[in-house]
Amino acid sequence: MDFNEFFYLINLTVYAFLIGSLLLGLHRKIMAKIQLRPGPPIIQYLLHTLKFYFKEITFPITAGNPLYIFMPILQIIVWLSALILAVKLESSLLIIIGLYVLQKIVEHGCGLSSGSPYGKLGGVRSVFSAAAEIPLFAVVSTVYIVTNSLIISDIVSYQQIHGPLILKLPISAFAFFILLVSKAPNSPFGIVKGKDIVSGYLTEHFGLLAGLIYIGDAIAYFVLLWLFIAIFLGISNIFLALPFMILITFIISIINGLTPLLAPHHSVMLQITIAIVVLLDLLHRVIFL
Amino acid sequence: MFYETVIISFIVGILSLFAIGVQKNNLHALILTDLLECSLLCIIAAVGTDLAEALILPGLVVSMAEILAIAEVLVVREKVRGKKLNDFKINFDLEILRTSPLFISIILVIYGAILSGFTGGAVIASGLLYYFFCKRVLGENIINRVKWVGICGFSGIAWSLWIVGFLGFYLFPKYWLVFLLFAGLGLVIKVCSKLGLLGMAE
Amino acid sequence: MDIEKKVGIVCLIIGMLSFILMFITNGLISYLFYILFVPNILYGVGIFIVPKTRRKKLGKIPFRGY
Amino acid sequence: MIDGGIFGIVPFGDIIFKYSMFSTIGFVIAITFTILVYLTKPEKQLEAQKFGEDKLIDIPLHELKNRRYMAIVCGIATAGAMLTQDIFDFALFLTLVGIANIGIVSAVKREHVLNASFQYGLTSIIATLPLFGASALILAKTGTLSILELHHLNKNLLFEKILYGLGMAGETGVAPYYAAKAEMFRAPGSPYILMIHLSSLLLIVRTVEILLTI
Repeated sequence: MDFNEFFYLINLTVYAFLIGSLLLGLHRKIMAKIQLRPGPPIIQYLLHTLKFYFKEITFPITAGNPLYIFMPILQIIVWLSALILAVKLESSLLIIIGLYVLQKIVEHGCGLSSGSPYGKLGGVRSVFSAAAEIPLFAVVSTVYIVTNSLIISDIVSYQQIHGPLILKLPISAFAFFILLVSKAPNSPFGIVKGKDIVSGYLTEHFGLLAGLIYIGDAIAYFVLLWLFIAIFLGISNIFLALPFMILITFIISIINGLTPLLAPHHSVMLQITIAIVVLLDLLHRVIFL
Repeated sequence: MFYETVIISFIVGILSLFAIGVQKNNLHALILTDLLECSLLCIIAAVGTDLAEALILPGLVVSMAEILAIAEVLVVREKVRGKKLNDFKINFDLEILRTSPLFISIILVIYGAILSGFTGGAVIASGLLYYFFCKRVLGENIINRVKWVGICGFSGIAWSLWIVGFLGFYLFPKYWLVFLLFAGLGLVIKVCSKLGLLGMAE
Repeated sequence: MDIEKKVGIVCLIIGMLSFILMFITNGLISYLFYILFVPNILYGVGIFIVPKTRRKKLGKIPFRGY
Repeated sequence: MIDGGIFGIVPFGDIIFKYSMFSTIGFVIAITFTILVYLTKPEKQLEAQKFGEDKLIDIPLHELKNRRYMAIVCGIATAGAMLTQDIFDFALFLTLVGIANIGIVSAVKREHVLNASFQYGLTSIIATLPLFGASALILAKTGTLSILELHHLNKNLLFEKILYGLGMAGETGVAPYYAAKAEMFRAPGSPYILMIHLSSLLLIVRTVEILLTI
């Protein structure tokens, strides 16, 4: 790697972080407007991250080190590698899904390693909500059957010839969109961070570690939005994708602002229902097409 | 015959699933899973090639290991619950238990030594097991007489003999007969001592 | 020195090493070092610039704290 | 194209390891976590009590060593499952991970955890039927078990694939079966419990890759 590439990577990382955190701020603003509050400024998420990064900390004596410290670092590692594999290299979709699955490990590990009962509950709920991954695999299989490849650049070039995939695979696109909704803050599927268990897996991660997790979350939001736009709309350029990202954030925040938090089993049942629908779609495509 | 075997195995599997679902007693459910394993082995065996024969052994080992692990979990759970596990106290006082074991086990050991290899080890081990079980039923304590750890170590050394034979097969193909005998000897001792240990387990 | 600072030093070392190795290697491995470099440096620098805690009982956090 | 380009193939007789981008990343993750689990001391668990103060639970050393050993076995089996190129080997690795999972939890002397691990064990035994059955049916239909070979054969293996997927779901304890497994996660001892989750997630992704390839 030479310096040009290094600066490109740094730029990409900072760009993803800034756009992700601004979009999350926008998300919060729109939700506030829906609920007839003025709401915080759009840069609030960014300010939060910086504030937490410079805050004094003390580590709980119940924590299991070094896992406790490694988990926020892993969060950034996971989403940075997803960013590079997806945006820079346009590599296999399945690898990125695998990295997304590691996000569950981060949630579970954060919750468990702190030793707090709330964190543990958050971790157990994250295991429960693993049902959200099944539609994801079905989506991947459906995309593979249609395009005959899982490399993102191939999928994008397929769409330049045949038109966007969202018209051909509406059910899969819907399932992926539900995934985006469940990843956004304050979503109806956000049982992992529900306010009934204080803040779920983040309960005992504060100060610097919370700052690191926030950085990872911002990059994650950017990557997932980019993935949706690249796979189902066929736009892989990060600047051209920006208006679509804002549009999708707008839709997600309207959904999140209007719906209450579901109970854990309701959330899981809803996700399993979606999974069954997508699996039936997949089976139909395998047998008849 | 392939399709019939597979279909019947699946039917057996599904029926045993129903049985497990109906069953309330945990121990019975565990025993019924063994039936499921049998139908699994039947499906593999139905293929009927050399490769299938090679696949049965790992499948069998894995399923046995799983059943052993879960049985252990069950025992620990009952202990944690504070239940006292009742002993198996029935008076077996048959004459054949005193007279037959030495004779039958000697015959089996000699026959196994002639067979050699894996099968021979299994035959020897069945002779040893018969002997040990008969003695234990009569209430004689064998564990004090024979050192458990010593036999374990013996089995390990025999296993390394088998490995030496196996490696020699690749390295010195000229002397294949010697190494074949090495491997056969190692295997027969390993299998018989390992399986024979079962008879002394508490 | 508590364990967090120790981990911070280890993270700084890993970050520096991967910064150097990043420019030596090529291809996917250099990306791997980049991925290791960013979070380790972030944690390693962060743990040394946060202010010292003024809490009396270290480790016993207020929330449900033990 | 599924796994993002092959770096190299290492054949050990009939056991073939393939280093593609996907399998390498999975392998590295599994090994990293195994090392981390070896290094980490378990957290002290706070249990909320019905009456009075919270209780701090300590785990004795002998219980801990058993669990660490099982967790390492689990990690190594996961790493092997990432690289193997044989359907039957993969099924064996899956069941090995299942046994290791039971082993990790069964050292905890608590009734609800043991109960959950017993139920999970029953599920995983039952799941071996579709898993091994599917691989035997694939062997009967195509005459080979190698994934690299099956990729070129282009046979219709839909029924076997569904069976294989069902077996994987039971063995790793995903969606329809997870009820017992989620209960297992309430045992104290974070790094070891985490290994159960990690191995099952990695194996699911790998199974999807295999099912798409063959």
